[in-house]
Amino acid sequence: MAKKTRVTFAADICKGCALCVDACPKKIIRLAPETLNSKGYHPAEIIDQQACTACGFCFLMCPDVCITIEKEVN
Amino acid sequence: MAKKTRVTFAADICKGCALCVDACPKKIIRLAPETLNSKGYHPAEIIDQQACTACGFCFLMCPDVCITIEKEVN
Amino acid sequence: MADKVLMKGNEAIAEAAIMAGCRHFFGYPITPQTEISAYMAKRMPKIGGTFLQAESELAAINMVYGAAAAGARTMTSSSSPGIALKSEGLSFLAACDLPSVIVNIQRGGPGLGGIRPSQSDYFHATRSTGHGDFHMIVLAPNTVQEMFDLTLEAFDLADKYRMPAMILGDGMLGQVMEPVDISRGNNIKTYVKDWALTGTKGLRKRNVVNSLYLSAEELELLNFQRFDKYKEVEKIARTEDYLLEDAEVVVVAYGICARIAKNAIDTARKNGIKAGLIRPVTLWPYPKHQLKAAAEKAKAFVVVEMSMGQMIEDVELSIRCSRPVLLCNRTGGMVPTREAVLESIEKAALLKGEQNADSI
Amino acid sequence: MADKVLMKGNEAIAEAAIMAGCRHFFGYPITPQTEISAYMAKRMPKIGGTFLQAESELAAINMVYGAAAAGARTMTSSSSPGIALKSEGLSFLAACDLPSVIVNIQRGGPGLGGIRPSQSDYFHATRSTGHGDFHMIVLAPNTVQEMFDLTLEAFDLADKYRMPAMILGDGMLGQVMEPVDISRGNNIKTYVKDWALTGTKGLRKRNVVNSLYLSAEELELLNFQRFDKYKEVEKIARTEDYLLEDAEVVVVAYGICARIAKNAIDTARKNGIKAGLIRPVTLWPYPKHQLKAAAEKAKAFVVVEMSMGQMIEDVELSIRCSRPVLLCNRTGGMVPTREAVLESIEKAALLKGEQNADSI
Amino acid sequence: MQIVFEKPKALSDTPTHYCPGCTHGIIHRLVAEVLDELDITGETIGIAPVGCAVIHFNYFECDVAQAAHGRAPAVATGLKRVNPDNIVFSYQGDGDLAAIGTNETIHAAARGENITVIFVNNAIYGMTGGQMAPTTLPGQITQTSPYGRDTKTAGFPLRMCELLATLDGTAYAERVAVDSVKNVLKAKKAIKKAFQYQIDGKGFSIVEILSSCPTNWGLEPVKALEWLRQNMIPYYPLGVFKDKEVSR
Amino acid sequence: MQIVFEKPKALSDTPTHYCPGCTHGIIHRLVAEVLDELDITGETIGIAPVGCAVIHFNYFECDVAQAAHGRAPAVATGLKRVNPDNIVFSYQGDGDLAAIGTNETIHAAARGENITVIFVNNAIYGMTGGQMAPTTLPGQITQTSPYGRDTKTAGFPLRMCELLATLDGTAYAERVAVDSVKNVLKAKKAIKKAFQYQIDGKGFSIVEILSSCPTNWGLEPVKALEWLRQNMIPYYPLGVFKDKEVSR
Amino acid sequence: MSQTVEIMIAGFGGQGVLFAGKILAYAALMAGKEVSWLPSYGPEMRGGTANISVIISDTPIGSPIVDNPGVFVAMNQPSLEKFEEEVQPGGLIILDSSLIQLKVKRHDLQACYIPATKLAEDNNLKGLANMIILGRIARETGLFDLDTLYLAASKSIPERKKDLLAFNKKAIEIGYNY
Amino acid sequence: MSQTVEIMIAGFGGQGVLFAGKILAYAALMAGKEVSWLPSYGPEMRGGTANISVIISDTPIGSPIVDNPGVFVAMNQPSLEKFEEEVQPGGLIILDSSLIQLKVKRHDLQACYIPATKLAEDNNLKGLANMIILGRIARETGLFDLDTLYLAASKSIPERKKDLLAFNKKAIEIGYNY
Ligand SMILES: Cc1ncc(C[n+]2csc(CCOP(=O)(O)OP(=O)(O)O)c2C)c(N)n1
Ligand SMILES: Cc1ncc(C[n+]2csc(CCOP(=O)(O)OP(=O)(O)O)c2C)c(N)n1
Ligand code: SF4
Ligand code: SF4
Ligand code: SF4
Ligand code: SF4
Ligand code: SF4
Ligand code: SF4
Ligand SMILES: [Mg+2]
Ligand SMILES: [Mg+2]
Repeated sequence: MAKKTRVTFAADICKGCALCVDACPKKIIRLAPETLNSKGYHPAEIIDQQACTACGFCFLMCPDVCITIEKEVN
Repeated sequence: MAKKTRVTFAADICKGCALCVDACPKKIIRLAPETLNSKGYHPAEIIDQQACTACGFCFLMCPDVCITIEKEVN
Repeated sequence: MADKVLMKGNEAIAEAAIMAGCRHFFGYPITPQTEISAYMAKRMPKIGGTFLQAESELAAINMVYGAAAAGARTMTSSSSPGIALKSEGLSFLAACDLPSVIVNIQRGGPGLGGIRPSQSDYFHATRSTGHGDFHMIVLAPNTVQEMFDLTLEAFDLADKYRMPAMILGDGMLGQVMEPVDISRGNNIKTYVKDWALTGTKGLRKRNVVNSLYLSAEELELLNFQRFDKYKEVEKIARTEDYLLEDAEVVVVAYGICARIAKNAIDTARKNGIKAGLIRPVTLWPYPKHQLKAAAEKAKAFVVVEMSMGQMIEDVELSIRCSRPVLLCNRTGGMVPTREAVLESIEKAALLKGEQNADSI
Repeated sequence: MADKVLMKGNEAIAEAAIMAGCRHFFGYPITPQTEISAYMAKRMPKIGGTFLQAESELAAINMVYGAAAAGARTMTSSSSPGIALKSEGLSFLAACDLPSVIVNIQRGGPGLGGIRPSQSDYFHATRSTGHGDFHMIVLAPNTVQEMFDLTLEAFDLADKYRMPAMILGDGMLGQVMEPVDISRGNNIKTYVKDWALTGTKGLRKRNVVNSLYLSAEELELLNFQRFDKYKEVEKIARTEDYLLEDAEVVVVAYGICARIAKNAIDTARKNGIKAGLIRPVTLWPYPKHQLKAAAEKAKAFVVVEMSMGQMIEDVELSIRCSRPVLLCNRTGGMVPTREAVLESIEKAALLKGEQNADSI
Repeated sequence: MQIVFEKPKALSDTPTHYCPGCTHGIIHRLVAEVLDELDITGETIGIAPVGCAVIHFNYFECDVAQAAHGRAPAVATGLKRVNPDNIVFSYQGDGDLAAIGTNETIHAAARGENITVIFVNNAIYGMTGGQMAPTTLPGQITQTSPYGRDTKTAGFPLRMCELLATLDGTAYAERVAVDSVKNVLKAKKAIKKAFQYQIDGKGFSIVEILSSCPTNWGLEPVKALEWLRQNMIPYYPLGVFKDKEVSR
Repeated sequence: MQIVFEKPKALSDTPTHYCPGCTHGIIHRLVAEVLDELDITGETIGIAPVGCAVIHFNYFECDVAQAAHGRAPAVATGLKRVNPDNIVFSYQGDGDLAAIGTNETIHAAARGENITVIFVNNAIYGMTGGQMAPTTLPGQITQTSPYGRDTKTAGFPLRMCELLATLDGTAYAERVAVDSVKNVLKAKKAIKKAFQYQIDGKGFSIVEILSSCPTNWGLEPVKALEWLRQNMIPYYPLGVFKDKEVSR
Repeated sequence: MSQTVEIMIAGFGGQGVLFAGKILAYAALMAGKEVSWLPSYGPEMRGGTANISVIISDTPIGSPIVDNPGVFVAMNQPSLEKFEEEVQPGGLIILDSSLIQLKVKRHDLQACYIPATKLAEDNNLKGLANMIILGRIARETGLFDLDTLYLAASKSIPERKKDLLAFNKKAIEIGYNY
Repeated sequence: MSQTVEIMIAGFGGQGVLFAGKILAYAALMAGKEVSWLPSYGPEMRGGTANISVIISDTPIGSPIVDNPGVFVAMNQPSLEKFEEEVQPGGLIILDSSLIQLKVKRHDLQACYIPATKLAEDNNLKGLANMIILGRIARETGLFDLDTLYLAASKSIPERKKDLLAFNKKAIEIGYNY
């Protein structure tokens, strides 16, 4: 079974640019359709943490460094 | 027999740089040792017009365009 | 009224330049005057003109030098730091008596500063736009209509007197949109420029545009002659006056400050203070005679400007320090409020009218 | 006397800079100040310093900006057109409160002008060295000894007040050779610069050197604070006086003109005219109080300068236009003669001492 | 669980002012990661340009000098000459570096000035609202090329890496892009190498990074990266143009 | 007898102010001969630089604008844009063109500005009394490199033709020398070609001419040409670096 | 007596406040009035707030700066918070109640709540909340009738976007009649 | 009474007038006097004329400019023509009679002719006419003795040219004793 992972978004800093959405090979990120952050953006959120491999693609493409990725060790 | 030629130096403009002296393949130009022009230079002069072929080398190297070269037309 | 169009101040300048026959504009982007370039970029290709975004302000002013030397009506435009970069070039334009129009839509400084409106390049425009002894004509619009009108006039004066002319605006005047009557732009004078570099065509002696004189005697003579010309140019000095006739407190302000001052003067009048306004329209030549005349009746002066106090020197010199002069100023992009101007007027109204010799 | 060495003015500046601890010089050649670069090029490599011939005056002033930001004593030097090119950079230095020394060995302008001595960058140095509201300290030597002394002082003042300081000389002062006592250069103060960019080493918060403020409020506050500091700096204003005590005609002149004026004053005294001299040593801050005090006793002033009349404005403002002021000037590289100064003194002696209100 | 990807330490917590999807942000992160990995933040001095990155001193946790438009390489020279042990890098846009600052760029390179230049090429003047840059592509529409850049009047784009590679003082010049994960990783490698070259005293190093400006290109961020890929990369080929220690 | 060599008409009778043996004079003559031969003096506008050639308007019989130091290509651009039918050439030294004016040079070339640049490279600042130029050779002694140009601190010379050849707007770039009769003849050919390219509207053309400065090199004129041959030519190889009509 | 109305519209960068102001200005121009239109400007607008000051008057306008608007429109909450205190007593505040949860605190002026953004979305006029507000301004102030606004809108919309005119008109009408 | 001597030496660019002036200045410095040395400067010197103004005084020197020299040396004809009229009445003109055919026209001053260039060539001291003149100045004016001049010369000559000092001394001596 795949290792446990966690992707956290700093929703307040997120600008809803969707670069992470586009970058995720698992297509498990979306811009929260109902939420607006204090800057008026729909922040990114993960919709299927299980499927996440912690590959880091979303992190690598995020211009606002609002993503933190954790992974179970060994 | 070689064609007649004439090399004229505008002695007043000449700065005695000797580039023509150096360029002449016939080595028939010198800086007049006794003459000083109004600017204080020893101007160039030709010492053997007969030997001149009107090759133009002196003209081509003269930075002050003080040389005029004539040649007999046949 | 029917003929008026809504335009930003920056656009009015650009349109006026085009109507004045300027077909060669050289710019470099900088806030808050980018609309001028944008306008030119749109229009010039359609009318066979040149819009060229130069690699820098330095290149732009030297392209203007070339185009002016060729006899064309030409313009460049920038804002404070970019104008500072043109200092050497402006000195060259003046030294070669080349007609040209320069626009400075001022922003707060020093350094990179900010992008909000300012008038802190007054000294640079009127005193030392570059090295050496010279002047430019400096015109100070205070409405979008005047951005248009004075740009037309700048081209005319530049050609007439063979010297650079500057439009000295600020970020607010550049950005504000107001109705403009552009019909005046259809009536343009032209000047013969037999000194221009267009090629001798073998028909005349070569023309030379040059400012190097290794003989100090010669250079001095030229400077003296140019300053004689400036004496002539001094005649164009002009103001717009408002309620000046009986004014005891005279506000002196140019550009956007003059409009704020008008509002304050209206209120002051309501409050029983005889306040009036002198708005210099030409900053060089400075309307010193007009100010002097006003000093005869006035008790005190208030200078309103968006700088640490620059035009105030011209006011004091014009009135020969004969009346107290208060400074009501903001800097760094801040704009004086009507209330602050009113307060200064009220303070001035209390003054005796005798020059306080210690006020410096 | 035994310790004196013969030096050109330009060399004296360079040697003083080195003795003041300047190890970073950035220049670009221009007559009549090339000796400064030449001197630096010779000496710096021997003492572990940097002489760098920049690609342009713009690059040079911005290298100075970098070196000053790093906390070093640093200098650049040029002549009029080159100084005009530094306008933007100088504004940045002032805006970031960066201590630095700039030398302007003036030559005749405008434009390329000539290479003969001039004082026509007075306005540029004292009024608007660039865009925006700011000042530099401006020191005006009149002997080679002072070229040395004031350069030492410029480094000290720049560090003390955290601002750029300029040595305003002219081609003649740069080229003249006179004996100089350099022993003073051995006694140098240093200043702690905890604001300098040297790397945080992880031990402090980052230092930032910056002049951009998108908030106009913030920029205004900084400008006000800087001008408060300038009020402090005004205390260093100073003059050298000569026969001023009982002077009825006060000659005001700086730099080489002051020396010519001294000769003329000697002659005037012989001819029975009570003439004296005020020589401003600091041009900014201007010694206005000293002039004001002199105006109380004097009947008339004569300003001698090598420009179309620039410092004269400071004289008039300082004395609040209370006395007639005559201008004795040359321009474009010409130098006033003793005879011309004497003539002006004689003319001034005939004036009533009342300000002729129409003299503007 | 262990953190595998997180904000580098050399980056402050201040949220950036960049537009949504602007890749200036990615480039900032890459530079910060390199500072972290080389452990040089404490020795580093950054130069902020005039351009959208003008206030990058709010983001990088090192000393920073803001420089006049285009003069960053001259400012860097001044800083480096005073303290050669500091690591000095300038971060410049295409207007800053390749228009007004061309001269300073070329001469810093020619001198082999031991500094690092991070050159963000987004083919436009971002900060002033989208005017033509020296690197704007032929036909590209901007505020000052409203009918598309016409090479007849506005000339041709500059390829700075190619230009700088001709100079003896340039030790390292590489062009990268941040349009994809793969390219972002390559970009980071290049940036790291450039800093390493400086640490090793090898001479002038520059990394040109093709970057997006969704706002002034008028494209959604994802589309902007596509546009970059399809239009900029063919014109500005990626790769190493110079890699050779400067021999004095 | 018939005159076979004489002063070209495009050159005035005014004696030049150049030092004895300074090859600025030869280059003047070549340009004038080309103007004569192409019969374009009446359409030509020259730009005088700041440098020893600053008053060349006393010598060339065409209209002339004296330009601020380094800005000749910008001035040329202004002139050419107003009257595209004029033939516009700038005449610039190495300090003027390759130091303070590098930016204007590069961007005029990048724009493919249809002008001709006569670039006189004498590896020194002549007019100001012999300071180091960007083209001063490594080790060469000048007033500001009194121990010889040290590439560690003063960097490396610029090879302008090589640099400009990388630009799409450059139509023609050739380096020649005037140290010998043979090279003088080649130089003239190059100059003529450059003007012809402008006449044909092909784009930016530049001829770099290796020239001597006997005064500031401290050498007799003849020795100076030898020095040029032995030192400059190896560093600045002669030849054509670009020859290709600019395609817009 | 001459009348002068000082209007300020404030919101996020993309909400079209500058454009709404421009139509107002055109309407005033066509009505033969003096008018000035002054935007906040510059890079800091990016992602931040934008506002526009419009002055409409029977007599020449002094300063184009509006420090104390008679009519104030808030299209987002920060704007309301920033400017509420500055509105003239007896003035008018219009706010987009679909984006702003707060109520106007002051009682010395008139407050008007209109869910402009929601209205726009509901009517398939996404992005035209600004036009809805515009209609409302006209109605509340009585400055212009609908026809003048339509004309002004058609003057303000660039040629290549003329097909959008109908939507704009519809939005204006919705606001006017809300 | 304090004494001030104003000296001008003028000639062609290469004749070493600046250097001659420098030695004078050093001599004055060593004699405990105030001194200033002011060259004409700049590119137009090239091939043209150069001149040097030296003022030697017991009191601080005002202007370093010499408009009316008390002692004037002409090392070529153009210089004589240019400056003769400016020399102070009662002053001294020294000229190199091997290069200047003209005579001094004025009668209100002292004229001294010395064939310096020829003397130099005859004594194998080519290029040291300036030093010969220097010796003559010292003798004619009585300003310095030979030893002071020698010392000043050795101070003025750069280290790497010290081997030429003897020639310089010899030339000075020739001029002094001519
Ligand atoms: C001397 C000067 N000229 C012009 C400007 C205006 N200006 C600010 S940023 C900029 C260009 C920014 O473009 P770029 O360097 O490409 O950076 P980007 O914003 O695209 O990252 C300009 C021209 C200025 N501040 N100073
Ligand atoms: C703005 C400015 N900077 C510097 C100078 C001084 N200056 C005059 S000529 C020159 C350089 C000349 O060298 P180069 O261009 O190589 O021409 P050359 O004399 O060697 O032919 C310089 C730096 C100036 N006149 N203006
Ligand atoms: S770490 Fe990889 S898989 Fe997980 S959300 Fe991010 S991009 Fe998708
Ligand atoms: S890439 Fe970053 S800023 Fe953009 S949507 Fe994803 S988390 Fe938000
Ligand atoms: S023409 Fe030829 S042969 Fe005759 S003098 Fe000249 S170089 Fe010599
Ligand atoms: S080359 Fe010309 S200037 Fe030189 S010596 Fe010969 S003729 Fe005279
Ligand atoms: S304007 Fe362009 S470059 Fe600037 S922050 Fe926005 S997207 Fe980025
Ligand atoms: S200084 Fe050099 S380049 Fe200038 S004229 Fe003399 S020899 Fe020629
Ligand atoms: Mg960019
Ligand atoms: Mg040169």
